[in-house]
Amino acid sequence: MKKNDMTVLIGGDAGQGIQSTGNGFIQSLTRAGLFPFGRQDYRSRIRGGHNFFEIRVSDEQIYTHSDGVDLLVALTEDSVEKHLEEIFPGGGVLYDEDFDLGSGVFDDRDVRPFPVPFTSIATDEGGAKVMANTAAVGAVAGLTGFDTSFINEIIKENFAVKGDSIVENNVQVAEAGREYVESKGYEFDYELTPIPGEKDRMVIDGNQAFALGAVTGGCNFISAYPMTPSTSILEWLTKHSAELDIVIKQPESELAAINMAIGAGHAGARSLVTTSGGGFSLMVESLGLAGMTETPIVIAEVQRPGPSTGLPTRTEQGDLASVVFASQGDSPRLVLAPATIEEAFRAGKRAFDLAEKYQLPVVVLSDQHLADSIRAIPPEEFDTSVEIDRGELLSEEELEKLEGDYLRHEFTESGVSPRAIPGNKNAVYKTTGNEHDERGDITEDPDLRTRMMDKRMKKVDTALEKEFSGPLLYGPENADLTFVSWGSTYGAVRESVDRLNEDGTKTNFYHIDEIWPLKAGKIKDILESSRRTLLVENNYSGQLASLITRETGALTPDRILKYDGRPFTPERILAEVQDLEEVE
Amino acid sequence: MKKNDMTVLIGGDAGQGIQSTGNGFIQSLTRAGLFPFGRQDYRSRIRGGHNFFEIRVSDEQIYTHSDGVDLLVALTEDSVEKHLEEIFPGGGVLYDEDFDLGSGVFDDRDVRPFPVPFTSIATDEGGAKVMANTAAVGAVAGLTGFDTSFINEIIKENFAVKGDSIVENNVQVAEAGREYVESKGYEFDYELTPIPGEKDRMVIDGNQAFALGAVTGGCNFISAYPMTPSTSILEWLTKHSAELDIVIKQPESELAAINMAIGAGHAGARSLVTTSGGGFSLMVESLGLAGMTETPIVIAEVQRPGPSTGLPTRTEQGDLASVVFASQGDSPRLVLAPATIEEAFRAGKRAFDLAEKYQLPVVVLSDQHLADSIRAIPPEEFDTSVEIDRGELLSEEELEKLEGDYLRHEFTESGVSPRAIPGNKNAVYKTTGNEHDERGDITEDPDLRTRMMDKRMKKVDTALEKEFSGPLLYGPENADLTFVSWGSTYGAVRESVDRLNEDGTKTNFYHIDEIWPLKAGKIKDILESSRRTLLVENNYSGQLASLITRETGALTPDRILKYDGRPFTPERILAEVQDLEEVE
Amino acid sequence: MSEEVSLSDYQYPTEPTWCPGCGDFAILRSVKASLTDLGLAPHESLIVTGIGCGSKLPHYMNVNGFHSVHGRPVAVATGAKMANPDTNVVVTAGDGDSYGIGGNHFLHACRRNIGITQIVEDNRVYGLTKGQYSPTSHKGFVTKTSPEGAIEPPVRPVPTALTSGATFIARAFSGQVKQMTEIFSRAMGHEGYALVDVLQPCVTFNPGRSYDFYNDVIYDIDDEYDPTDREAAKEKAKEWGDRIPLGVIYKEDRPTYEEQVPALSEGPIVNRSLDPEERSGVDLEELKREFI
Amino acid sequence: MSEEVSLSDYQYPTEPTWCPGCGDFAILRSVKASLTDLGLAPHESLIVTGIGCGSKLPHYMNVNGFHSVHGRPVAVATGAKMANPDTNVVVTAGDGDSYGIGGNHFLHACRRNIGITQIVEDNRVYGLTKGQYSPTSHKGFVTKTSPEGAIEPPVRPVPTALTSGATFIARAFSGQVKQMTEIFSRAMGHEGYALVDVLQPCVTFNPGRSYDFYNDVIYDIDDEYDPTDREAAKEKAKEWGDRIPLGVIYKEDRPTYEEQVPALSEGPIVNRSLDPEERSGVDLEELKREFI
Ligand SMILES: Cc1ncc(C[n+]2csc(CCOP(=O)(O)OP(=O)(O)O)c2C)c(N)n1
Ligand SMILES: Cc1ncc(C[n+]2csc(CCOP(=O)(O)OP(=O)(O)O)c2C)c(N)n1
Ligand code: SF4
Ligand code: SF4
Ligand SMILES: [Mg+2]
Ligand SMILES: [Mg+2]
Repeated sequence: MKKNDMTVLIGGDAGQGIQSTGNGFIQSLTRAGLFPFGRQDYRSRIRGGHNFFEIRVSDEQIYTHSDGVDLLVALTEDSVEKHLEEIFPGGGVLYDEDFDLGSGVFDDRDVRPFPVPFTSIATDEGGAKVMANTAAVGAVAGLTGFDTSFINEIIKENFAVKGDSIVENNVQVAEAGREYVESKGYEFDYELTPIPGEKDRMVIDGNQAFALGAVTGGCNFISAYPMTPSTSILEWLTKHSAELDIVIKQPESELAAINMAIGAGHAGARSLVTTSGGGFSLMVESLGLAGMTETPIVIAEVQRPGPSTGLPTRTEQGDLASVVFASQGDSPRLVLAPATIEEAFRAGKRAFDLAEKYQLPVVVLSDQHLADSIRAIPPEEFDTSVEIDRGELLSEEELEKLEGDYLRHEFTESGVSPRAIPGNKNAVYKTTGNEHDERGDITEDPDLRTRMMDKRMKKVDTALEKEFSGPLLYGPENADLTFVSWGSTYGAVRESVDRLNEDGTKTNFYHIDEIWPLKAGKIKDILESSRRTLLVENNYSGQLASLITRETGALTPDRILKYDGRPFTPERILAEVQDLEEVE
Repeated sequence: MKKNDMTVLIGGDAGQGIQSTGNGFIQSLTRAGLFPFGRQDYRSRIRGGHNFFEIRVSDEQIYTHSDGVDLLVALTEDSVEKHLEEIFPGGGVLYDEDFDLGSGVFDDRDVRPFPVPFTSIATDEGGAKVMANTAAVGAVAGLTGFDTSFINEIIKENFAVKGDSIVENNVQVAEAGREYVESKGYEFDYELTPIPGEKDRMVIDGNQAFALGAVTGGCNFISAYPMTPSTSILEWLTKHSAELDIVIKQPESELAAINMAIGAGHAGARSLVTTSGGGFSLMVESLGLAGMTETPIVIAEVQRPGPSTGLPTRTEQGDLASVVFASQGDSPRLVLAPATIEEAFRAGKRAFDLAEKYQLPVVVLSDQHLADSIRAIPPEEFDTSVEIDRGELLSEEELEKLEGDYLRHEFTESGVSPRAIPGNKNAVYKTTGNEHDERGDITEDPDLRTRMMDKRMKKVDTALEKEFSGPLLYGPENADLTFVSWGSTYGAVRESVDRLNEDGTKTNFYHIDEIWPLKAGKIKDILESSRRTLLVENNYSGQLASLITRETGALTPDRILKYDGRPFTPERILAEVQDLEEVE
Repeated sequence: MSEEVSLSDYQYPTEPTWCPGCGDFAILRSVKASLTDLGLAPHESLIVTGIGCGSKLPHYMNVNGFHSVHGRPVAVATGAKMANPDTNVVVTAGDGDSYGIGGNHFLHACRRNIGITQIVEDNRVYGLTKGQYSPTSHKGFVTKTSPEGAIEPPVRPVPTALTSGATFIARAFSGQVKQMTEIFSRAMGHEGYALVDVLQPCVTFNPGRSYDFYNDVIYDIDDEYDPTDREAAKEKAKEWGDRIPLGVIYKEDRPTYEEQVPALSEGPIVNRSLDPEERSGVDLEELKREFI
Repeated sequence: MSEEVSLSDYQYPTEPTWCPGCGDFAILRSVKASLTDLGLAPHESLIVTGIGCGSKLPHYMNVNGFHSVHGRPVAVATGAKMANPDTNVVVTAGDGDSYGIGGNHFLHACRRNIGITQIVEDNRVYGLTKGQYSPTSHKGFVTKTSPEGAIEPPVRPVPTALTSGATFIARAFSGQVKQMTEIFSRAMGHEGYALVDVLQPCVTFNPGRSYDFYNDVIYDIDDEYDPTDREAAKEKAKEWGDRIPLGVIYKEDRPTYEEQVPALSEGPIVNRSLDPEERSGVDLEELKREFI
């Protein structure tokens, strides 16, 4: 009997409510004190087409899904066919009794078929076919001995808006699903048991965490054009905009979005733009405008596989180079790359301070896997205490006392010029995307030009020195094998490290969450002191690896890459590690 | 007496015809068998504001201007003030007698003032003030003993469209300018003497050479939005479009421009887009579309200093990184970077073959200094014999014989799929910016995705192997000091090499004209076998140097950089070489 | 034009991924039918699309298709048409694509009179990104990005096209396939730029603008109506809300853009030699003399 | 509004770099005069510009200025206005910037009714890039990029704005500074989006559209004219060519965009706390409970 350690995969068609079913089940598991990791796999279509929701459950915090399925919940015939191969020996398939699966699908396989009349239960007990999903969740509870009270609790909360009878019907359907399975005496060697101890946990995904972080970080303006997989940031902030007094604008295009954000940032707002790679590509010219005019803005770029429209609903980390080097000329920016849901929150909270302190665009580079993955996380991990640092922003009093003309782009040691929000009578000023003097007037003077370039880029150096701390270590200080990665590969790498160390090897892992500029010195030290380094990236060319070589000269030939639009699992990484070792 | 070795600087206000005067004088010098190098220095304004045109003359081909002026031709009072410091001891100033220069400007200086009543001569002899420039050129001839017949010849050709009397008046004015100077007996230790031998030479700048190359390369479609310093490509091609049957479109924006070029490229045209950094930044999304759909297009990106609007009329090489890494995801492209006017022609001619053979976007990265510099070049250097290679383009006959469905994105060894122009009944097909299968239909399959990524990037590798030959050597094979550079720094570096070698050192120089992908192996060999390497770049961060490190791991700490919007001179480079040596 | 084209020539094995009941099915059907009616074989057209539900259309029929990026199909189509004016170039894209992010290309295509047909799958919502308001959404439309209802009055495609100089303007409805087919045929037959704004129900994200909703307000423009009468067209273009006219609203004869391009006077550039000397008769050695 | 503003408050030492005789000088004068007339001090406005000759305007006066990139000033201005609706936000940019590359922002600003004033320095040519045809160039205009004359019929700014939902539309002429000043004042006084298309002679690159040329065709709209009459405005908007009306062509009262944004109901967002709890009274710990 395996206890609190299994992967449930719910498969069905787009539009069948896979996502809300999965989410609800995750909430139930969380209430029971378990630790789920959930992720969605969906296509760029609205109805029909196979989607699935994968939930891995554990009794301690886990950061990744993993290969293989213990229990397949098939809401369509298709789902059986698509996922049968992935089921572990001894695993099971819950499916609708009425499916026409063809004869012998389960023959010669160590898989337990659990037919359940989902749809009949739904129509009989609930009165509506759409409740088949609920019957399925009830059946999962029945199979695993999971207490349906956790499920019913969530049903009550989630369906409350739909009225009491819907709530009641769903509860009945869930119970009937459980009862049916129990009555059949299906045997299944997995158990989901509550872990006692009353602790609140948040069930939250990467985009929501980023949005919550942005709110905490003082974001009060967002202009964004919808683009998968970034859209849920915009939608969550919109939902709360009236309540939180955040100005929200969905404009005509990404070109409008970033320029509106620049206008708002210039006017003194903490402005945010959310997008994905294609939208970011349209913003490239104005990224340089923000850099040149020293306007603080934050851009959340949630990556999906390119080039071009690519695979809109899938995951990749292929935009690093294009973001770091975007826009003509050498122009300043900072790039953060959260690896976990917790870090997504922190990046959201931190980005606005960085943008204002250094008066430049800050890009938060995330990806679909991080954006859409869900875990149960203690609320303390999301520190919503508000501490706003606007950097060298001149107060009314300081402006009052200003001697001489206000110089918007004043030369200073750090490169940062004291900033005035336009609208103060003591600081009437211009700025421009043309090269300019300290006042913000156009210049063609070669020396001024050189000094202005130095000043703008100096800010990036200052930020690197003062704000960035370098790669984050997981595992022992000294190791025989060192992984390096960034972004959402974190979970799979972390677990690979754990498993390797359990097997007696000495492995550690650095991940880089402050990704531009790189802490080159520290990274070089790590690479030089590592016996063996493996770079893990979800892209074709190893963009971080190449960036590291660019900045340090250190070659990073051992790269584990994947660019099929799907996230890594620990198994995939471990297999590649083994392959590499065999090659040697 | 210095013979055929001097720098003449013509200074005046924008709108005063500095450019055409300079051009005309260069043509005259060329007819006399001399070798001029001309460059313009102008601002982003239409009238007024100081501009100048610098002409360095030699009796052999020269590739660069150099510091210091031998003869200043001041068409405004301002010009005297602005350039007095630059004049070599023994040099002279030609200026209008009527200028109010203040007393004593020339005191305590080894500079010879040559006042000439330009304006009075122009009005008296020619009847119009605008001919003052012509009087000045005549005066230059008088001072240097240059035969005015060469000047008159050019006047006749250039003013022919304006009618005989204008021609005549100008000739009279030029002669009067010369006579005045001669009558004054001004002494000047410089001589411009014709070099006999009837040889035709073309007086052409980098943009014109590129345009001529594009025509020779089969370009038959151009969509471009005006942007300094690229506009003269568009304008030259437009001028000849009706005659050469080239479709020309100036559309509403750069977004329209590149997408029209893509549409035309897909339809079978050889399409060109011209722009500068800001416009290129707007094209970034569609660059990826061309890569994904395997559509051949050529983009001429003529750099100017960024970020943002920057210094619109000046020079820089700051867009390398942004062009190489532009657009979300790893996407294919080739980048050529001509260093000389001759190479600009060859890049224009070659780019279209590369684009069609490898079915991808080819960027030709030039810069203002190359675009606007003028030299006298033997016509043989511009090989206008037309050889079109469309690569694996299926002929009507081949399509006729096609068995089975046509697969636009067929997997092949080289990555290149045989291409059909749409419109043939045997090859009805789709393509898309979404990830797709061999037919061009959308796919979400992970294996197909991986193979399609491999296929697209494989083409780049194939091109690198088959088409690119690596850095070009100037100077001896073995050297104590090796320069590496790209683009328009060529001239200044080349002359630095010559001067250093004249001084007895052993110096050589590699320039990289095929800039992406880099011939990493060859470059690494060069760096490793060089005793000392100096990278010369006209940008802030040393973008080529960093790219080399990225690709080879070789560190390139010795960088001579300049980012004041002005081009290098040999003197500047030599001074930095000396500084670096002193540091050691 | 080829002989003997039949609807089956346009059949393609890929099943549309649209939601059951989506108005895009009817548009697909009409596009195929009108091409057939015009006697055009699949290789004689190029369908250029953007990104959105409707923009997937060419993947579901046998035709040359270029599925480009969001907002740019009109520009891609314009380039293709200029390179080869013999092709029947058709754009199909959503309202967000056409009037939102791509609004500028629409505006300039109208006055340019480039010979393409722009069919807008106007479901008045962003479908593929799962239901945000679009430029043609009605004021007050509640979506995930307009929880208090859309604030902006919608873009009015027909009046905008008219003001901007379009030479063919029509409105169709997914619920009236036969009429839509005819309109498409007339649009593609028109020399110059043609706009067809199609009222396309999005059953999933804009249920308020359903077949029923439209059935209550639409009417067919009668045969008496003269679309070449600009003043009448202005009046007709204004009609919206309670009564929405379907049919050809405006038609004008004006030289197309491509007709006026000198380099195209001897036929499509893509059918002529790439060798500039062969193509134009100009000797490049002579051309170089300009610089001597 | 501040007391006692005088024209000299707007003086600035930088000399304009425009060509002698350029119509932009008059526009600069009128902008300064109208701001003075409205009693606005320099810090109360923000002038956002694009790239072009006319877009250099804020560098020649004492005012808050944001000189952005080509085609985007309307978007930048919209963002600034939404962040701080108390500011008088004015865009000045060329015809290429406004109707060419920036056409989409223009279109959407009109219907959005965002409270900015867009002054278009409409010289009907690309000035700063030295004379290519622009979206408002007349058909047949010969330039370096249209050697056989521009093919496309020009964009018609006034009708386009009217169709697109602009609530204030006017035309001015650089040759009539007093009237232009009044028009600017009315435009800036208007609640909501205001377009002023200024006929601005470019003496260098469009000599055919000179002061003399315009003086022959312009006339002042008389006092009887009621700009709130939409039908009348449509007629007026059509006038072009032989007779070009100057003055306010259309005016409508409609809620501005910024008025309808819930988050702005308690004043400019930039005047309020950045601390979300202070600003909105929401307890973030409570907000987190949504996820529990
Ligand atoms: C540059 C860019 N921005 C955003 C997106 C995301 N996106 C895909 S489709 C779409 C809108 C779809 O709406 P519409 O054009 O009306 O087409 P529909 O799906 O309604 O048919 C958006 C915003 C994208 N693919 N590219
Ligand atoms: C993205 C981009 N494209 C092109 C340019 C080059 N450019 C600068 S000004 C201009 C056009 C100027 O015309 P207009 O907007 O009418 O202003 P004007 O100079 O006539 O006042 C262009 C194309 C640019 N700066 N940025
Ligand atoms: S979401 Fe709407 S437009 Fe898209 S396929 Fe479904 S019904 Fe059609
Ligand atoms: S080029 Fe034209 S618009 Fe520009 S400054 Fe000169 S006259 Fe004015
Ligand atoms: Mg839509
Ligand atoms: Mg203009």
